[in-house]
Amino acid sequence: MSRKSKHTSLEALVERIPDGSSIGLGGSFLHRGPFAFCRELIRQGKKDLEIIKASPGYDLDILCRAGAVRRVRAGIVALEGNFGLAGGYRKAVESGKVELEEHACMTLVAGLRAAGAGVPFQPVGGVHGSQIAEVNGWKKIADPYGTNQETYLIPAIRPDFVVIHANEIDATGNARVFGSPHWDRAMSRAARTLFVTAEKLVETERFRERPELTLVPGFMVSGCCVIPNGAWPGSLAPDYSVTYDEVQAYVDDAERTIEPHMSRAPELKLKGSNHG
Amino acid sequence: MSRKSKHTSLEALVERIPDGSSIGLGGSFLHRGPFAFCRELIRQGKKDLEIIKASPGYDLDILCRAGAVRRVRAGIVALEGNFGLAGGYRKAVESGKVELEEHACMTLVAGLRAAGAGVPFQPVGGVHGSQIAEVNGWKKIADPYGTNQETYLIPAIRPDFVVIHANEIDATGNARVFGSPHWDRAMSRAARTLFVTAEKLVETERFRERPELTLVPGFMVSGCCVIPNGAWPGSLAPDYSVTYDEVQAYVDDAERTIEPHMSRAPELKLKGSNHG
Amino acid sequence: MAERFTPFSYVVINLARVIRPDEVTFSGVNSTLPMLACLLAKRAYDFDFTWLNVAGGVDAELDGPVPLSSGDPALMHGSAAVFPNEEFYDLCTRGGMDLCFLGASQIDATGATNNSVIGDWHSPKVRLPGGGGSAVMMPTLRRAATWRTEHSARTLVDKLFFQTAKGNLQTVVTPLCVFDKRDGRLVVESYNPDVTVDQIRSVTGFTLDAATAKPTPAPTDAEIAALRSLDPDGRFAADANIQLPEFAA
Amino acid sequence: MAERFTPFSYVVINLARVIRPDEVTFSGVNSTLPMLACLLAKRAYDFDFTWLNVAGGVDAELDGPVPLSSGDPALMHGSAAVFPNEEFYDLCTRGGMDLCFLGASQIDATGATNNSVIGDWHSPKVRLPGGGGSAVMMPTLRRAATWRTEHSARTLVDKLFFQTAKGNLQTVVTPLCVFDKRDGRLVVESYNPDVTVDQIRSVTGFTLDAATAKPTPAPTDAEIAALRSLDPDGRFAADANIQLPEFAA
Repeated sequence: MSRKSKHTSLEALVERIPDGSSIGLGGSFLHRGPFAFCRELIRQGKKDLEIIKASPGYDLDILCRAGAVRRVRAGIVALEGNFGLAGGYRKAVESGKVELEEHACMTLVAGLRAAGAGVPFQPVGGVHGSQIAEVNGWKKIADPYGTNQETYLIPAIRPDFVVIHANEIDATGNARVFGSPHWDRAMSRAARTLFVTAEKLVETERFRERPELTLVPGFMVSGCCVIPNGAWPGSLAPDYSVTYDEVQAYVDDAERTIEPHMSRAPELKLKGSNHG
Repeated sequence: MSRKSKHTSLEALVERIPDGSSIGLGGSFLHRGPFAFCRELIRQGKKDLEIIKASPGYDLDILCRAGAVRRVRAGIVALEGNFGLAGGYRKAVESGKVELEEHACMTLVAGLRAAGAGVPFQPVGGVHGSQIAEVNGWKKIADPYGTNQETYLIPAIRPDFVVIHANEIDATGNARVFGSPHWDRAMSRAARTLFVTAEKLVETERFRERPELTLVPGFMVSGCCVIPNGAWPGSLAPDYSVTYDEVQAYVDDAERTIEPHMSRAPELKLKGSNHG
Repeated sequence: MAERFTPFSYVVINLARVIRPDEVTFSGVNSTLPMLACLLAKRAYDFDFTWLNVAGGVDAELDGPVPLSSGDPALMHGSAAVFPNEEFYDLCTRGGMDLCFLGASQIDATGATNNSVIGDWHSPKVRLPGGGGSAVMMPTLRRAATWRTEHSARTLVDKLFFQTAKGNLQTVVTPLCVFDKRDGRLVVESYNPDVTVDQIRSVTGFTLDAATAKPTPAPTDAEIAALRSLDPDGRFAADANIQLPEFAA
Repeated sequence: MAERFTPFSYVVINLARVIRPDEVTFSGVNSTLPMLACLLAKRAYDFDFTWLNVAGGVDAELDGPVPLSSGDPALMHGSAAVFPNEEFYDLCTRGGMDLCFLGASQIDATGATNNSVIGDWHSPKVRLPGGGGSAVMMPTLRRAATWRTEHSARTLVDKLFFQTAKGNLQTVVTPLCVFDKRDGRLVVESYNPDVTVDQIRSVTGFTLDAATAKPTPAPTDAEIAALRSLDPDGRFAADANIQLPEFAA
């Protein structure tokens, strides 16, 4: 793909996602998630999405509250900190509005790894004794090389789109993160189409000085945009921590509407500015 | 394991390797290989080693010339540059002294990945139509999830020892490399016992400043030592390039002995100094 | 005279006591008490161990207050490596994880756990967060420890609603006692000196084996001091809000 | 008047001509001529493409002479990412590699390759370097190109000693001609204007299909200039030492 004009606005990026798409999201719990991207999915009224993430929280919860989700593949869903269960998600599953494919985090990564390596399945350690295998219909096979070790195979998981939020990006889409990449390495390699939102734009020269830090080379990226505070109200180390008051306000409002929370989102300031 | 006293001398590190061990080697061709380590294996007269590396060259060749090798698992063996075939290796295989398990580089990595993930086998893309599958007795299975895609499974490869040569190490064994890690990530995770030789010792504080660059966390390392010019006569970017004259001298001497070459090895200066 | 346990310090300190020298120990998400236990062990015990956490830190050394979230990036501070999720799972499944702290909503007498649902999985009364890595880690780690702040017949049950994970769960810590798994069954190894074995039995959903139980040794000065340094204003204790049950007279 | 090919420039330039706009292209080890071809395409052609190399570089921009080894760390210079071996293999097997240059000792008419042995695999007359990634990449990439500096009945054979890899080999470049695979068989797409089809047939081990062959278009000024900039002192040309065969009169 051409390396020109990958940068666009958040709105334009989200417009490329059809209803019914499967979307893998980066980050973990309240940390470095593409949260502005998720809110824009809501603003554009996307429907019937399949959300794929080993450890979602705020992102999945708010999408469930907005009615944008049809299906979830996840290992553990929680708002974390002291916020307890993710109420929007919980209600959506309990009411049957959202179908859950329950994973054990690494089983989801195994599926992503299979997609990333172009194979139809991936073996995974453990799982023995878990009913998760039953509800998913996962198969196990005996080691064909004679160790007698039975091993579960997880089918490939290849999201239509993957969106990660990075610390830094350059003009051609090279992106890097600081601190833990969480699941973003496997996630980005499994994508059919990879989008990156990033906290800030930096010169390519900065990437050339330390290319080892580049998590995603630009040629893998189909579209990107710069969204300062794009992980709000979550954290993005080392720039900002979780805005606990805002998460609390979001949770407290659970019985009513997400509007007050949405109206405080920092990306609203970028609207129409075609940032990046 | 205790984080104390991992650092030792090259001699002491090599003394821990019994005859008959399988050893995975880091780097690729003439680049960032643990070549001083290999020469010390020769000095100590190790025998019947199994050498595991997707793309060995000088390391495997000199070990073959010294008669230290019984078996090889490799994907491509060459001295590279303009040195053509690896003569010592070639003769050892042609004469039947060394048994070859021929791989396709990524099949070897698949085996290492299986070991690194604690599963008995790993699927790999491709291989269809290659007689390598036949000579190795690799099995393929139909996708149990119905895509009809037949996939080869590679048995786990778990070296008794893995030795990589890093750019930098700290007192507790944290190690990092600059430029390509080559196969060292999969290799280091597959090891039963991991050794690191490194070009230089740096303060742990340097690792803390940019922990993303740490390829191997210290707790995974069982033994280490500092060997300046440890990749000689190969390259170690950004510090030094291939010493082509020396490689040429090594190759030209192929019909005779490796002694003249061995006598010029830079690690001889460290002997007895218990460096690091 | 030795200090007494509070319900909060009982859980944290007994989790810390599971940690052993030179081992690789992991604490995950939604795991405030194990996070405190690992930090306590680093400060109170005179031995080395490797502490991996879900934020990617390896032997992190905090430079400020302990974060509320056990997955906070603050837990990378002072780490000389990033060891992210994929890495610690691979380490576990290849046999390199000595001890993991893994949460559980329900635990049965065999040490199997449910983190998935209350009610039927397919039409849940309550959808719980899910087991995270437990189905993968529990069978592949050397030993796991879990904890419940509520010791009741709802949490320590005869029959799980759903078996999310089963494997090498070795230790369960509640405010009332410490369970150890022996011959495939949880038995009371020691109990909070503030309660009796009969009281524990009355609030446990499975048949209690306490034949060899002894009172838990009192907290040491070092343990108390370390916990105080980690929670100087009592915020974590207040948030955890651990109460002993009201036992029938 | 257009410049003429040398045997060396014929191979390098025709390898470069396989590269297409916006594609992902890979060059490997022991691949000096493809390395030169990728660098030539970057300099001579007015389009963008992604060049991955075995040293981990992504669109590397050399700041000095071209290295002797096609896996030299110099090929990381100017790269904004490190894309190491595991990554480019995964990219390939998941369908993200448009074009790879892969070496071959022997090629048959179906485009299958031998990099393993001369003689029997189990008791080889000559043990060759091995196929590197070709058995994995050849079936999973979109198209591969290979090259031989010797066009002979030993290299372009009716029957391989061993089938190291088989898959989507699309192009074979020799000093004499460019083969393209159509309907599963290599056919001569174009030939070096300095030789005739009959001459090519006389040194090819498999039955030659040259029904639609035309003379290869002459090198452009841009191609010649780029190659000169990459090999200013003719060292690569001298090392490659490519000769046209001596044909029977």
